Amino acid sequence: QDTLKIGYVDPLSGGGASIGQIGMNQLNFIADEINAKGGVNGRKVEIVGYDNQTNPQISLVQVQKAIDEGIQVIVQGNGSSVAVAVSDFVTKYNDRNPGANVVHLNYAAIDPVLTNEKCSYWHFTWDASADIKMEALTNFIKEKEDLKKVYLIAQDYSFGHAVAGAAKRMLTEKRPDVEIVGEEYHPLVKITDFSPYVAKIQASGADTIITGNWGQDLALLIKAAGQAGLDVDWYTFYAGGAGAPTAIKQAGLENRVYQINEGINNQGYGPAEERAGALMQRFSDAPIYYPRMFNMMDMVFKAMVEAGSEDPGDFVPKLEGMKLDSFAAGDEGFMRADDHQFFQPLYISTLGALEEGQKFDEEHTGWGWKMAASVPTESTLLPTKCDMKRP
Amino acid sequence: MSATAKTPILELAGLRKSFGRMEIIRGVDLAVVQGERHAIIGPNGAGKSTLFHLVSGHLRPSAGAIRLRGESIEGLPPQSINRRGLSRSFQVTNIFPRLSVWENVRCATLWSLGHRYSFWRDVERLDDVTRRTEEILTEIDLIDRRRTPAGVLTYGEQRALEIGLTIAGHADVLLLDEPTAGMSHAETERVVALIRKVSEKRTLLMIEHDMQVVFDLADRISVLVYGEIIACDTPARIKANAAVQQAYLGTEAA
Amino acid sequence: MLEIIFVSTLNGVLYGMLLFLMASGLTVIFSMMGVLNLAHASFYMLGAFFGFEISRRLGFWPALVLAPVVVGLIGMAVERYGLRRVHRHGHVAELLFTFGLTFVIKEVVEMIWGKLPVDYRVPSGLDFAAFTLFSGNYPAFKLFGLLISVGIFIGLLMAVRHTRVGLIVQAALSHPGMVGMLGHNVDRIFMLVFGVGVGLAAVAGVIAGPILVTQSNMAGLLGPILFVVVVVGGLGSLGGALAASLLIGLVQTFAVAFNVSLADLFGGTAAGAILSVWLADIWRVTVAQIAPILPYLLLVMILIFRPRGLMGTRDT
Amino acid sequence: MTDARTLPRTDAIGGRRPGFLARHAVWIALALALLLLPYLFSSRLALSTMSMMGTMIIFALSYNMLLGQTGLLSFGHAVFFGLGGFFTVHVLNAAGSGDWPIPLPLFPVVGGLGGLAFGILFGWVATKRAGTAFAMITLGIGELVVSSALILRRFFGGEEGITTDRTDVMSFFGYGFGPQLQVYYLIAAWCFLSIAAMYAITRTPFGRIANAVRDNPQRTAFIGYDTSRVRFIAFSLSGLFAGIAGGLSVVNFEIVNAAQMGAVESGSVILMTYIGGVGNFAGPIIGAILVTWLQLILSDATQIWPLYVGLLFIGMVMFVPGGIAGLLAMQAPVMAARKLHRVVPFYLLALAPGIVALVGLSVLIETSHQFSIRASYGPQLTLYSIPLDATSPLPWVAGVVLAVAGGILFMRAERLARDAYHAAVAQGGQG
Amino acid sequence: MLEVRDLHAYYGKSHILQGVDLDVGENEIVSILGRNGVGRSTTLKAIMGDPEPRGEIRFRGTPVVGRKPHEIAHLGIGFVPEERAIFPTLTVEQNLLLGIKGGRRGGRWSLEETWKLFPQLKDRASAPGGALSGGEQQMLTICRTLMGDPDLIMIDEPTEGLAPQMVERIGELLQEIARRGISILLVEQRLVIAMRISHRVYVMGHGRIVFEGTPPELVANDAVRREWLEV
Ligand SMILES: Nc1ncnc2c1ncn2[C@@H]1O[C@H](COP(=O)(O)OP(=O)(O)OP(=O)(O)O)[C@@H](O)[C@H]1O
Ligand SMILES: Nc1ncnc2c1ncn2[C@@H]1O[C@H](COP(=O)(O)OP(=O)(O)OP(=O)(O)O)[C@@H](O)[C@H]1O
Ligand SMILES: CC(C)C[C@H](N)C(=O)O
Ligand SMILES: [Mg+2]
Ligand SMILES: [Mg+2]
Repeated sequence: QDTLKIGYVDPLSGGGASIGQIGMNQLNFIADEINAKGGVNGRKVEIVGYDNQTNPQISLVQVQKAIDEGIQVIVQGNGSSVAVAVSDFVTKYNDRNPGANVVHLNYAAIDPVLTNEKCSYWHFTWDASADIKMEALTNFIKEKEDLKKVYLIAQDYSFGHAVAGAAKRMLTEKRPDVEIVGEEYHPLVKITDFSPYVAKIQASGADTIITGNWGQDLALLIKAAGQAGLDVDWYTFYAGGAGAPTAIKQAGLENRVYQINEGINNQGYGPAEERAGALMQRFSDAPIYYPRMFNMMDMVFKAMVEAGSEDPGDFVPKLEGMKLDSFAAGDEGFMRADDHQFFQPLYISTLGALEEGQKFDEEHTGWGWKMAASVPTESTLLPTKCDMKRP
Repeated sequence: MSATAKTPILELAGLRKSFGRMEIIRGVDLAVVQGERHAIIGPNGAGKSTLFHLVSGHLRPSAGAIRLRGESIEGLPPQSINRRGLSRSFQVTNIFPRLSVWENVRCATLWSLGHRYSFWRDVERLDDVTRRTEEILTEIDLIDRRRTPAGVLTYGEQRALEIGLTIAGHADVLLLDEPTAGMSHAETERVVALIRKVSEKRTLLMIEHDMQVVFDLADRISVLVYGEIIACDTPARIKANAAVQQAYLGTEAA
Repeated sequence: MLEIIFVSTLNGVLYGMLLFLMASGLTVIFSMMGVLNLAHASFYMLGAFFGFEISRRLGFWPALVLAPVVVGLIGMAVERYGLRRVHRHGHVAELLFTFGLTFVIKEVVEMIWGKLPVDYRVPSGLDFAAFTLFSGNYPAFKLFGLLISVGIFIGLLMAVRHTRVGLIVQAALSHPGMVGMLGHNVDRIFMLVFGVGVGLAAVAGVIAGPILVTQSNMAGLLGPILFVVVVVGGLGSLGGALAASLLIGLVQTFAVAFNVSLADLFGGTAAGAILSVWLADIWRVTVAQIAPILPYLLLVMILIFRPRGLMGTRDT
Repeated sequence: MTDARTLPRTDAIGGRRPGFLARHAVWIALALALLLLPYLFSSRLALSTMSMMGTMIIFALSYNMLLGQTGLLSFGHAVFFGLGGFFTVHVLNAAGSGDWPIPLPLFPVVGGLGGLAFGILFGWVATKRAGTAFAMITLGIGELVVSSALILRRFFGGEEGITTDRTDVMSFFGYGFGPQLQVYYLIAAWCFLSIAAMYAITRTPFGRIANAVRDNPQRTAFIGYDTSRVRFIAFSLSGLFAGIAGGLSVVNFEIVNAAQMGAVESGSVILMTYIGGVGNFAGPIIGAILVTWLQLILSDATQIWPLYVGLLFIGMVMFVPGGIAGLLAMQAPVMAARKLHRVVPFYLLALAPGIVALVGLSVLIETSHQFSIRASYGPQLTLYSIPLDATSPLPWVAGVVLAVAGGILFMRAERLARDAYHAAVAQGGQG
Repeated sequence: MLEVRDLHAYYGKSHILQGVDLDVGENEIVSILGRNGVGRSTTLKAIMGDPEPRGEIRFRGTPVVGRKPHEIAHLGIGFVPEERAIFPTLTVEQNLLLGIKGGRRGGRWSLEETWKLFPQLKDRASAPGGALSGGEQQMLTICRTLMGDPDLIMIDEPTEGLAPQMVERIGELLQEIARRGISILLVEQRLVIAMRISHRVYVMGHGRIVFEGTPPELVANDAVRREWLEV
């Protein structure tokens, strides 16, 4: 019997490769897990990588190639710019080729348009959208009395604007007293020296930075801040990898960098630790960067089994509304049928020296993520503007 | 000679050129008469090639006037001067090495036949161009080599092509810079014959060190020394001129 | 305001000198051999990784010496067995060769060190703030980098002025065969020049590695800007490269410091109302946002209005 | 009046110009090939691949107008490709929503006009200079446009670019251009037209003068031409065709983003043109087909495809500087002398060990890759459908042996082939 | 001093030199005459190693074939090419300094002496070589090679493009060079000069030596002159 092929369309070369590769590793690990249990509906799962070089147009070529090779399930995550293009392409493709039924599984692109204006029946996302994350983050910040001046710095593309915009909106609503002393957009993965930006932040007198930066744009920013001795708290989405933990440690920012995501390694939840441990044994230099990928694949496989078919045309309806005990701590999340957004508990954590009993450090720094707050699924629910066209 | 032939076709007046602090051309006045063959001789470094560069638009004069048929042309770019009917050859061979001999000559005929930058006409179908190219190639005796890339011609052939390029464009004033340099006697003779032929009905201004060639061809000779014309006269009188002898000819011609 | 000016100037100079450190080798190769070494930034990356690896084993100071030597030797091998052969096919060929080299070097680096950034740190001896200005720290290590740049500038200047190598290489650009017939071993000199050039890039790598990230994509970010420096400065002019580095460092740093946009300048006026519609796209773009394009703007302007570059002696 | 017709005409390279029939035979064959290809390769993958190739052929040929014909090395040619795309996409969107009566096949014209307009604008700046200065200006313009594009997000759509739906516009004789096959034919038609037009341009007075400028700009001025004007026209025209290619790319992918104007894209068109061969009109066509194909399959075949691309670059410039077309053109005298049977056996003799050496090299590369980056996936790898173990000495030894032995044999055979070639040419010359 | 036996050379596939034999003795001035394109320049270049020579060449007994041009130069052979190969971006003085091999000074020739020989060059000492007039370039290229202090100097068409009185000077210069114990292998178009200063002459035709003898012998040999020199 032939294998069930899943196409992974993400950067495997170029600037985005460092995070694309981590996703590839995790996906393969998950496939091996399920194959050890006999596969899905008796079919072995095979992950096929397609390098999109973080370029929307190349992504389309790669998706087309994947489809031509008989693949119906496309996993993609890195970059909202790519996700919008892929989702659009897949939707159009299904329209034009009746019975084609290709589905786009998104594990990281969180520009809110994907689940609002541009939502699609053939697109599902497991990462909380920028709005959801910012909502939770600002609820957390709201309580911080000593926070007075906030600086927003963001990558100059749709996702960065979404993050900064949401932060501005929500902060003015929740903490009218807080002053936003700066709002900075810098080009995506092009800056080598962030010192001028840091100097500007310094001059603004900010005590807090909120940023959605990822990859080297975060690592370099933190590094420059550390060198200049910038004394602020950081609220981030993506401080979990790609050199950021290393930079945080080098800058000595113990417990000053917060991260919001759907789970960390040191949550003390047995099943997760077991799987994380196994994964990190195999891929020693990369932590679990995408806990949601486990949620995603667990649900997809479940839907396939329930539908008794691996054709998205059959299993997509099963995904809608599906509930799952999420990977990181076993609390329940669900896939909202209205916009195909997965809602799950979110966690706010900080990076610092490992404490007793904490197993996982990050990037061999000896520091690890520690829980600062958790946000239950119910309080992450945001309304959607999605008007979903169903076939 | 008709009456119009006496009118100067090319006139230089008070022409000067300096490079940095060094003045190379120090006030040259010269009138080249329509239809004559005029030679410029002078010691090495006197400024002969520089003078050609000025006239042909390769360099801009520092001062002075250059008039072609009464219109002043100083400071114009080379192509504009060429379009007014003045064409030159170079002391160091200057051809299109990767193009075939045929293509070299054809390119040189295009502008004068009015084809300019046209990118909508098939060049092979331009019969006037084909005819003219063939004519020139026959004239410079390279018709059998027309498919050879110009870069692999022998030195002598390249010099002939150099002349071909100069005459292809229907210019009626020709400037030739040492056309026979580096040629053996036999070849020199051939080139002299060629020059004699192509300069009929045209005006020729020529730099040459080979005195035999100069005395053979020239109607008049100007002697340029240190950027100044010290004499301008018929060959016979130049030969006899003591100053010229001292400054240039030395013993060979004496 | 004063603070911004002071701090920006300082940051600009520091960044500019870092640029110069990287561009100096490129200037040497570009001006002497006429080779547009697109792989220059890759050698800079190699320098950073070798610097990391050697300082992990032997310490930073040996790395500062050894890494450039190793990279220089690699460069010489590349010249000897690759570039030399390509040289006679002209500049486009050379360029494509070095372009291909960037891929190879990157992939090899990834094979050895992976795609994730490595933990290359400022040596502990230099890991302190040299001084503090307006609440910002100035790390000693950056000042050390500055010192090295100045040293290299002076050293190179002396070398070019007082050695025949420069002459020979320049001569060989026009008539390589003749230089050989005059008794100079052009091949060996070219090899040396290339080795020294990329060795200088490696010095920059060893120093910039801890300041920026040491990662397999660090080369791609710097490549184009180095060309801008070399061209704006004027081909072959070390002084020009220095001036251009500083200029670009300062321009970029100062641009970042300003948040002025058209909206701020004309907003509220009658003309502003119209402009904001017509220029909707750039209406709210701040000077800070266009900082990264300024070097290229500078490059185009310079080439149009002063083709020799700031201090060049000949046309590019 | 006999001369113009009877005289054997010459080409720029000095070869004999093919006769009237032969010349048209090439075009008929090309048209037929374009028509029939989808029957030969009918998979969806093949169709989309061929559509891409068609686009890239136009793009590469337009680049060769600069590099090969006029001797201008541009580092920013993708700017026109991308701008052509952006203009097309905007007009397409406007036409789609406004029900303009323009059918899809006409939209590449919009791209062409956009490319031409900016070709004129940037050409006016860049072509004042030649040589390295020109190259650097184009580099600067390229970077400038790309970085500005990310700021001017209304027109360029930021990182994500602008998308469209080609089926929204007026249908064309009942064709809606949903299916890839229809798109293929649209691209093929434009490809044919563009190739023909660009070929025709090489044979015009302008085309020949462009060659002259490439060879010796100084002398060109002295035969009456303004060299910067020639460069300017070449630049604008190549912008036009690059824009058409960009428009076709939009029709094909329904998306365009700033990255398409970037250095990578500009580099890739240089690669196509050079690998194909700049000295020959057909070179860029071959290069575009080959490189597009490689770009598509390489990233599937191996994860470290950039390494192979790099080695390809290096290998080509070191060993085949004339490009593939150059290599083929070298066979023309042999063919003319009917001595092909003398040389082909030697070529095959050289090819065999050459392939062995390449296989050995790839075994080494893939094994080290498995050993290093993919270590966490275990030492097992499958190459050429043979399972190997990166930790055992076997693949390493085999790789080294194949590469070295193949390499040495190849060099021997290559020398033989070279001698055979020279012998054949020399005999041909005498015979 | 220089022995050449059965020298062959190719440009690509064309066989230019087809077995050239010639000798130059110590302190001798030897000329190669012949028509345009027979391969005289190629002979000199092949001795310098480019194009790659086949056959036997010995300089003071040392085999030359197979060496690189710079090694051959270090053996003591100097070469002045027909196309002059002035380094256009370097100044006149720098051009001259580059003639000195490996920084070794103190040969028979020095800058001062060059300036004395050609005062015109001294005036232009700091001008770029590319700006020199044709004749000035010719002087420069000869002096540049002399700066390398060769024992044998091979000069290709030294009087090309020179004004008549300059031609005289070059003739004197060559004799002066010979007086200092340097042998000369000369390729010259102007028979008058070559015949006057040479000890021996070779006539070349189609890649081979077709005549060898003293100038008077050549003058006497009408057949050779008519067939190979076209005078
Ligand atoms: N661009 C320049 N810069 C500086 N000096 C120059 C330049 N061009 C020419 N010269 C100088 O001007 C003088 C005249 O040069 P020109 O080439 O006109 O001489 P010429 O009379 O043609 O001599 P020849 O007969 O040797 O060719 C020379 O001394 C030369 O060095
Ligand atoms: N680089 C080259 N490539 C191909 N053929 C060449 C090359 N150089 C010279 N030749 C050919 O070799 C032959 C001999 O040339 P060479 O320069 O030795 O002649 P020569 O006797 O010095 O004549 P001249 O008086 O023209 O200098 C000529 O037919 C010439 O066309
Ligand atoms: C991989 C992620 C960091 C991508 C980012 N969240 C985006 O939406 O663009
Ligand atoms: Mg002259
Ligand atoms: Mg010669």
